[in-house]
Order: sequence, then structure tokens, then C-alpha cells
Amino acid sequence: MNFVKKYLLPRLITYFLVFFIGITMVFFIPRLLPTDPVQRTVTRVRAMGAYLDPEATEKMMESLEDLYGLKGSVWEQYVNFWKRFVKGDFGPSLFQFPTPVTTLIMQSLPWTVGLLLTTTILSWLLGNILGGFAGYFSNSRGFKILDFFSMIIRPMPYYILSLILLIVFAYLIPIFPLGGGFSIGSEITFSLESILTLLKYAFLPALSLLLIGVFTWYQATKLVVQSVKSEDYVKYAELGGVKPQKIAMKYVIRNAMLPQITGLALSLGQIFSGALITEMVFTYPGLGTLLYNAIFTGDYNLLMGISSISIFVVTTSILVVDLLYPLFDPRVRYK
Amino acid sequence: MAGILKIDNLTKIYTLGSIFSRTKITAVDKVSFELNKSEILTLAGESGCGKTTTSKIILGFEEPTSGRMYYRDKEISSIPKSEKKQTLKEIQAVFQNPFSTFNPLRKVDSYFYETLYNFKIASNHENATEIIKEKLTAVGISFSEFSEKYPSEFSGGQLQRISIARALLTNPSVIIADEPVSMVDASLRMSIVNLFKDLKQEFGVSIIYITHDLATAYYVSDRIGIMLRGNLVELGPAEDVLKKPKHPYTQLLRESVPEADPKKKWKKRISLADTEYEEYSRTGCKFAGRCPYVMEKCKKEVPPYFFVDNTTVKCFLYENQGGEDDGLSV
Amino acid sequence: MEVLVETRNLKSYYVLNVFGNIKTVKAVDDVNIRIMKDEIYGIAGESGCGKSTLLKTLFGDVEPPLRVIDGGVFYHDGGKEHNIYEDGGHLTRQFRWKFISYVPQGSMSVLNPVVKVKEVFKDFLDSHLKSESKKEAFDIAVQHLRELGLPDNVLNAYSHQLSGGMRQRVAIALSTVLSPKVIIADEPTTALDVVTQRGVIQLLKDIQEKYKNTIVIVTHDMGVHANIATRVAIMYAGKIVEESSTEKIFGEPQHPYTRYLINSLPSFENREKRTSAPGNPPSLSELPSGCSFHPRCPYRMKRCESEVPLLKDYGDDHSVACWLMEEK
Amino acid sequence: MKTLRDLLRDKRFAFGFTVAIILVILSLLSFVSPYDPTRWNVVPRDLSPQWPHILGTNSMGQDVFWLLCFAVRNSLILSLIAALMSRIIAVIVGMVAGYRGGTVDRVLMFFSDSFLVLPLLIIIILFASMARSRLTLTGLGLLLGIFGWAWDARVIRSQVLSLRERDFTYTAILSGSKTGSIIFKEYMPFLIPLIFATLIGNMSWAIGMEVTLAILGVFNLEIPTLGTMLKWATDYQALLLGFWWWILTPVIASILLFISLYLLSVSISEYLDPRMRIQRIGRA
Repeated sequence: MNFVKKYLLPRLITYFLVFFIGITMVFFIPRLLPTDPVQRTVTRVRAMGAYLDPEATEKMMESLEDLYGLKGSVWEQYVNFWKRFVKGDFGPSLFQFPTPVTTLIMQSLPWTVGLLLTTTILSWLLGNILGGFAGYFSNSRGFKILDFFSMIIRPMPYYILSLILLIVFAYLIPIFPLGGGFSIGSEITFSLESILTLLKYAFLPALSLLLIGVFTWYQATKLVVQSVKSEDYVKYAELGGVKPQKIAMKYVIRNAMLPQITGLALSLGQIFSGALITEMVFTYPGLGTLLYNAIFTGDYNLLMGISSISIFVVTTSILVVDLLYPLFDPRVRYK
Repeated sequence: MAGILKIDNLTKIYTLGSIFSRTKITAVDKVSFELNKSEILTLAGESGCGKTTTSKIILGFEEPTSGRMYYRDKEISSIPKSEKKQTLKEIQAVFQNPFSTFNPLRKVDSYFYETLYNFKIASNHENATEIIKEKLTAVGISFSEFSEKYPSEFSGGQLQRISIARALLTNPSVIIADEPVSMVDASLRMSIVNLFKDLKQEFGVSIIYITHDLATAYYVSDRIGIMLRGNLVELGPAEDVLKKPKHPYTQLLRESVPEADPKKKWKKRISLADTEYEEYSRTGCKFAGRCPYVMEKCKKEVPPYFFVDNTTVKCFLYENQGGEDDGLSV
Repeated sequence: MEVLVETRNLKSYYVLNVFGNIKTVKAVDDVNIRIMKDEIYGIAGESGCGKSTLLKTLFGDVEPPLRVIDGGVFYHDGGKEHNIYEDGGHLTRQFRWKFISYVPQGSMSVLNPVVKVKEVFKDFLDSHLKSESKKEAFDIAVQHLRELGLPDNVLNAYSHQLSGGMRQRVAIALSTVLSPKVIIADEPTTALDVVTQRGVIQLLKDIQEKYKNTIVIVTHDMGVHANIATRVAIMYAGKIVEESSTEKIFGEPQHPYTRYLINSLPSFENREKRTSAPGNPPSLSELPSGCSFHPRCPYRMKRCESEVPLLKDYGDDHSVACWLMEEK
Repeated sequence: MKTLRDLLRDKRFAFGFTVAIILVILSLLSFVSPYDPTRWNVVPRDLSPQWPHILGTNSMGQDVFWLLCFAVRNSLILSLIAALMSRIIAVIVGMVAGYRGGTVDRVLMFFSDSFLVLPLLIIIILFASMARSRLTLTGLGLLLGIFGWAWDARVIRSQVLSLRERDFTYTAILSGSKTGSIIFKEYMPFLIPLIFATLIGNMSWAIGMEVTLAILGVFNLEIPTLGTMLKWATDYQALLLGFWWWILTPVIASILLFISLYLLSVSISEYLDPRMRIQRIGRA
């Protein structure tokens, strides 16, 4: 049926192409740069004082090259990079040596996804509703205050806001833990008590993501709503004596939501990066902290693994959001 | 009277949609006509009938899918690059909305000086101002009222006259006016329409007048062509086409024009067309869906042109009366 | 004949603050009209003469920067007279769609694009009827649509699936669903093609003959007025300059501006040279003194430049606002 | 100057403008700084704010106030490089895609979409962590410039698309002007305000990115910028040791910088919106 052909197929094609470009970029960037990771690891090992005779360094360079997948011509490396990627194998992590990169990522991925999913959806909904009503009933006092706050919080990058929250709520008024995802030693069961501690630890990172998210969507929706408010069908409904609340919800917000859905899809990449940084400030055990350690220790394979997985997560969630769009907009469903 | 501009089987097909779902819309379907020297030819029809697309192709803003155009008996596409600018100079245009004809952030007179310098008509500022003054008086605008001003500082009527003056700068032999008066107030409309008639007599300019308003078309033009969904269905002198319309669609159009006379109210009731989309893709005659005299033949075959008392009409009703004609009637 | 809607020296201006200086646009300047039962009242005039603003004020759709400065609009409903601008204009909501309804310009986006047409009908009905009578009111609406010759599947379609003409006929059906006494139509056919326009006007005339209600139609196309209106008022620079039956307006126009307007209209009768009124229409924020047409009027007298002529009835319901009539 | 007076009427612009002026003065002051920002232990360590060290000193023996002047200056320079670089790419891509249309448009927009959609932070981190200490100020500026153009290319493209359909493009063609002069004479007056507003917005993004990269330790820590200042403060646990002035100075300075840049870009783009300018022409 032509809906699939017209809407679905192009979206799928772009999804695979964007994904392909992302992974290729991740693959080629390290190879373009002059520094050779093998050389750097060897110099670091030598700096630690261990004396290596030339032939031992030779064999070490040999095994490192294999670990880094730097064997053979660039094209062969590229092909077997994809082969291993499909199997989900990024080679072992150099810092925590034998454990493969994939298991490390799988440990921290659920944390990030959990935090990200809840805060993004919550902030999107809250921001839209608030922005919708602010746009429609724009002169009431309550929304003036919200405008002021959104002007303060929206421009702030994720790191600065998380730092402030950390200082205020964990240092000056220590009601929240300074970091981490759960108290050391307690294992995660589904008992009420452990869920509560989980929430306590996750509260500050979630709050910082939520604040920026809500206010960004608040402002975006307010702008869209103010333009939708002057559309003919809204004027016509007002002239027809339809109740203002119904107009606000069914006419204004429902139509203002459409550009916001594409907006959500386009900004997922940024929200993901923001989440990583916020996790770092609160040492929340998600991908962010893992990424920080990977950079700190120069763990090349882990870095490549995290980049590829994040590209996969982001592009897939954008595909999902894109596929949700027709449910809201009949103009796409029926030609 | 040698034809100054000849259009032969012009066709433009738009393909919409991405590589997977291709939908084809024939905006202009084998249109042929000839524009004589110092003549006003009207292309009239409802919105979406292809009249504006045709004008865009003639002005070179759109590429035709097929068909040829001859200017002074030379095929336009075959004119070498160097001479192309020369022909471009001789075909000018006047647009519908005066306020979007000029860039709101630039002074209006900058276009005038630019045109004169680009086409090397004037060498220096004084000589250029001289020519501009002359053209402005031709359209009834004084130079002082015109110079150093932005478009937003003029009224609609004034700006449209200035747009006509700009088209006259290069002493064109063909002007294409796309709905030039539909945005102008009714009471001022006549003064601009009269201006077109004067230009024809005074400067011998041939004008292609694009409109949906048949009454003004009848008042100003020598010959009228009626277009429907990309087809030129009827072409002939204004008197015959509008007083004795032959094609059933022209008859419907003629009757549906609300005349400013209470004695001439509509009598017959009409049924509205099915959605435009069906009419575009219809095989055979595009009017078959609404035509009161529809025959089986109309639905299957595309009617050819027939030449009946110096009007070309594309309808089977006239199959036996007039001889077949290749649509290039004088 | 019973009066339904009446204005008494109504003045509604746009008060604009353009970068510090206050500019008042006198869109409706001291207008007195009486709209009767069972007639089609046409308001003609060029763009920018204030006819749409008059319509908005008649319907009670007044939002800043538009403000009613003086006078009032009176609805005669059930024997009582209500001035809708008496206490802040909130009175209008109870009259909407029951006593007076509105047909918008035939623009593309009049119906909510993301819901089905029947949802829009439901919204309009719900806000005016008690809950239990909604179901059968909706059935009346469906039956109503069928009477107006609209196919049944229109209700289940989305507005982008309908053609321009169809969308406009749905808007007209919507405006008549609660059988109001007065229907206000602001340029209902301007955005439509000639043939579709004829179909829509034919529909409006059928409705008026069937329900014996009143239609107030505003358009700059004199041909439309000739075809549909029983009485026509000519508006110029915020004032009504002439008002009479359609035959008289077209047959023997008295006001110089009306005469220019009628004579400048091309017709299929003959192709003699037609002249339009000299000069340009004045801007509503800097109106000339006295009669606002005097700068362009060839019969200008001393008096026209200073005194504003009042709209006076000079016999068998033909009123004109021009000092020439006093001389006759 | 008249435009400035008009702009100052808008409260948001007034606030943003004053803060920006203060920061620019700070960065100019850095040229007269008595201390060299890269040398340590030039002043007694860990002094709380008192004369002559208005903002106190840090654990590395540097005066926080003069360090802040250098930090603001370098951050502004970095963001200018990044913003100008991304403007050039955004304008070229936006113009070509908007004016040419067809497959060129589709391919260019596909690239801009993929740049928009991919988590750029990860890719930039990959890039920066490889270069690490050799990443100079201009190096990072160019890097951020290469990744910062996607969103604005889209905005410029849609503006060019709408301009192309306007009749005055055809009037210009009929007046014999070639594509080049059409773009400069006809479209530039519309595009300049857009480019200017997005430039400031991009500067704020670039500074935010620099702070993030510095915290991640992928930037050369010798160059004093807002990010590296914060990095040193957090590494030396300034927070726990109670040196609040050391950590709060970069935090507050960057908050003020972000807010002022945001307010400037919002109010300027509103002021320079073509519709408003046309209104003003009538009045001027």
C-alpha cells in the first residue's frame, strides 16, 4: 500500500545510510590522525619502567595490533570491523584487560537508557503542555515567571547545571548522595527499599536533565503555539464559540505537537550527549562514566565500542520517533 | 502579419514524490499557438490549468519536457549563448503581486539602473535617468514621486505601473503579464488595463495576458485561448470565443462569470467537478466528467483540434463541421 | 419588515502603537445600517475600505488593536434588543451560532487539519447544546449535510482530502447547522475558481430561500452582488456612501464613487473605453477633511471639503451620503 | 547608533549587552595582567578574596581574577573561530542546497541531517582524545566549526528556498543580473541578520562544548579557558577543601556568558526579522 512506499521506505533507507555514515566516521577518525595507538601504549608501558628487549616489544606490538584490529590494509580492517560489529564484538577492553568491551557496555547501558528514557519523555510531555498553555493564555502571571526561568536555565550547558545542582543539593544542603548509582555493597533487588535508594541516587542527574529538557521544550512549544494560535482553524473555532480549554487542547496543542515530534527526533543526538556528561558529574554508573574512564585510560577499544553503540541507540530511537509521527498526523497517513 | 513568437506542442510533466512512489502531473499538454506582432493574446482558465507554467517556460524560468519555441522564426533553444542575452532583453514580464515584484529591502530605482547597465542600453547615470523618465511618463508616474523609495512606500496601483515601466526599459517586443490587475483595487484596475492597450498601439508591443477573469480579458484582448487542465481547448478572436463559445467548457466558464447586471442572474443549476486529481489523470477529453454533451468517444480518445469559423476548438462535437487543423491557426 | 441586526453610529478603530507614535485607523466610521429578516444584504467596497472590519464588529469578534470607540451593535432576538458591546462584549458568546453564525473566507486551512470533519461538527455542537441532545443534534447535522447535496463520506474525511469548493460548502453547512437567523459571510468565494464560486453562491441562495434567514455577504466582486444580493451597501473609506436595492444600485447609481465603480466594470455587452476613478483611495489613518471622496470627485463643491455628508434616505429606500443630492 | 538605541529598548538585549561588555572588558584587561597565566606559584596559594587579589588565589599559586580574564578571552576567541568556521560552511551548504534544488539539495541535506542526528559529542571526543595535548586553541576552534554547521545550514536553506520563489528573483533575472549578483544583491539583506543571530547562538554552543571537552580532559590544560579553569578546580577538589571562590568564579562567569549570548541572539534575530525591518523602512 502506498503509505509504506511513500513514508516508511525512505525513512528506513535514510536510517541505514545515516547509521552507516556514523560508523564509518567512528572507524576512520582514529586512523586519520597521526598518533598510532599501538605506539602510544608501548611508550606508556615503557614509561612504567618495565624494560623490554627489542624482540619482546616486537611481539607486543604484534599482539596489540591484533587487539586494535589494525592488521592488514585499511580496507581489510574496515571489513572485519563490520564483521565484528555485527557480532557485537569490539575486542577486549585494554584497561580492565580480559573483560570484552561488550560486557562492560551492557552493564552500564541499562542505567543510561533508564535515566534517558524517563527524563526525555517526561520533559517532552511537561514542556509541551506547559508551553502549549503558556502560548495560548500568554498574559497570565504564572507563565511570566516560567518565561524568566526558562531564559536562565535554557542556555546553560548540561555540565554547568549539573555542577550547580551538585554543589547546592549534595554539598551545601547534603540531602542527596554526592555521586554513584547505588550504595556500595547493596545489590539491586526489586524490593521497595533498594528501588528507593536507586531513585535517591538517580534523582539529581534526572533533575538536571529534566530541567534543561522541560525549559527547552517549553520555549519551543510556546513559539510554535503562538504561530498556530493565529491559524484560521483556531480563529474559526473561537468564532464558533467552542470552549477555550477544548480549543487549547484539541486545536492548538495537537497541531503544535507535530513539529515538536520531528523536533524531538532531531534533538535526541544532543540529549544523549548531554546525558553522558551529566552522568560524569554525578559519577552515575551509566555509559557516561564508562566513557570518562575510557578517555582517561586511553582505552581505545572501549572508546570505539561506546561510540558505535551510542550511534546505534540514537539512530534507532530516531527511527522509532519518526515512525510514531504518522499516528499523529493524518495528512501523512492518507493522501 | 509575421508571428513574433510561435509555440509548438509545448509539454511540461512534473514528477512528484521520492524515487519509490512516482506520481506524474501533466501541467502543460501539447499547447501550440502563435503570437502576432502588436497583438494582445489572453490565456484564460481556472487555477491549475497550466497558464502560468506556460508563461514561465516562455520566459525561460522552467524547462519544457518537450516541444519547441520560435522567437522571430529562430528556435529559442538553438540560439547561441552570446545572442541569448539579446533575446532575453526582448521578452519581459509583469507579475501579479506588485509588492513581491521588488525586493522590499532594496530601493525600487536600483532595478531600473541595473537593467539599463546590464543590457548596456545606457552608458552613464544621466543617460539612464533620461530613459527612465521617458518610460515612467509612458505609464503616468513622475520621476520625483519614484526615485529613492522602497516598495513599501508606494500604493499597489502605483507599484504595478512602475513594474510595467521596468518591463518597458529594454524596449521589449513581447511582454508576458501574469494576472497583472487581480491584486489592484477594482476602481483602479481599468486604468492599468487601458495602459496595456496603449502600449500595444504606441510601442507595437505584443502582450500575452494571463488571467482567470474573462470580463477583463474580453475588454482588453484581440484573441483569447481557453485552457483546461493543461490543454488549450479553444483559441480564436475575443468576439467569437466569448460571444459564441464553442467548447462546452468555454460555455460553462462564460455563463459562470457573475456579471455586474442584476438582469443577467444565473438560471441553470450546475454540479461541481469531482476532485481535481481525477481530472488531471483522465484519459481522453479532460472535460468528459462534467460535459453535458459527453459521448463515449470523448472518454477514450483525446480530441484533436478542429478549425471552425476561424476558431480552433478541441472537441469531437465539431468533428464533421470543420477540417482538421494542426492547431497553428493564424 | 422586522429588523434583526442594527448599528447606531458605530465607530470601531484600530489603535496601533508603531514604535512610539499612536496611529488610529478609522476602519468603521459612524455607520448606521439596519439588516432585515429574510433578505441577502451585500456590502461592497474595495480592499482597505473597512468592510471586513464592519463585519467583524457586527459579529462581536473585536480584539485589540481593534476597539469599538462609540455607538453599538444591536441584535433583535425574541422581541428584545441586546447591545452586544454593552458590558465588555462577553454577551456575544450565547448568540454565536444560535442567533448569528459566520462563514470564513474560502481559505485552505479553515478546518482543523488533524481531525475528521465530523469532529469539527461535534465540537461546534457540543459547545452550544446540553449533553443529552448532542447525539440527535449530530444526526440532524448528517441529515442537514445530505440536504445541502454534500456526499456522506465528507464527514469521515480529513480536510486536506477535500477540494477548495467542497471545504467551503462544509463551512457553509457548519454555519447553518443550528439554523441561526443571520449568517455572516466574509468574502466566501474570493479564493475559489469561477465555476466553483457559482456552485457555492447557488448553495447560499438555496439556503436563504429554504430557511428564510438573512445572509450578510461581503465581497469586492460586484458581479457576485448582482447575482445574489437583494440590497447592497457601497462602502468607501470606512463609511457607507450609498445603500439601496440591487436593481437601483446597478441601474441608477447616485453617488459619484458608485457611478465610477459600476461604469468601470467590464461587461460582455460592449468594449467601449472604460475609465476608472482618478487618484488613489485614501489611507484610513489620514482621511481627507469633509467627504473622504472629495479629492477624487469631479463634482466637488466647497461644502464637500468641510462638512461630512450624512447617509440620508432620498425616497423609496435609496439612501446616499453626498451633498449633490441636497441640490436636487 | 540609532539601531542600538532601538535595540536597547528591548530589556533582554539591554541585559545581555551589558554583561557582554563587562566580559569583553575583562578579556581586554588580560593584556595588562601583571602575571603570566601559565606560570605557577607567582602568588601565595589559597588566599580567600581580599585586596589585591579580588577573587582570591588558587592552589597552584595563580591569581584567580587575572586567570579569569585570560580564560574569558581565550573562550571568546575559540568560540569566534568555531562560529565563523561553521558560518562559512552553513552559508555555502544552505545557499547551494536552497538555490540549486534537485539532487544536489537532497544530498547536501542528507549530510546535514546525519550531522544533526549523530551524537556529535562522541565523535568530537574521539577526535580530541587522539590529538590530546597537541590540540591548540585554533585547532579546537576549527574542530568545533566543522561539526557546528548542520542546524544553521537547514535554517539558511529554508530561507533561500522561500526567497527563490519570490517574484523579485525573476525580476532580477529579467534585469539581466547573473546568479552571483542575485545572491549578493537580493538575498544577502535577508540572510545577514540570520547569519548574525545564528553566529552568536553557535558561539554559545562552542563554549559549552569547550567546557565539556576540558572537563573530559581531552583539551590542552595549559591554555587558560573557562573549561580548563573548571577542570583544575575540580581536580584539586576545590569544592571539598572549601575554596569556593576558585570553583564559583568560572561557574558564574560561564553562566553569565551563556545567558548574555542567548539573550543577544534572541533579541537581535527578533529585531532583524525582515518583516520588522520593512515596517521600520516605512517609518525611517
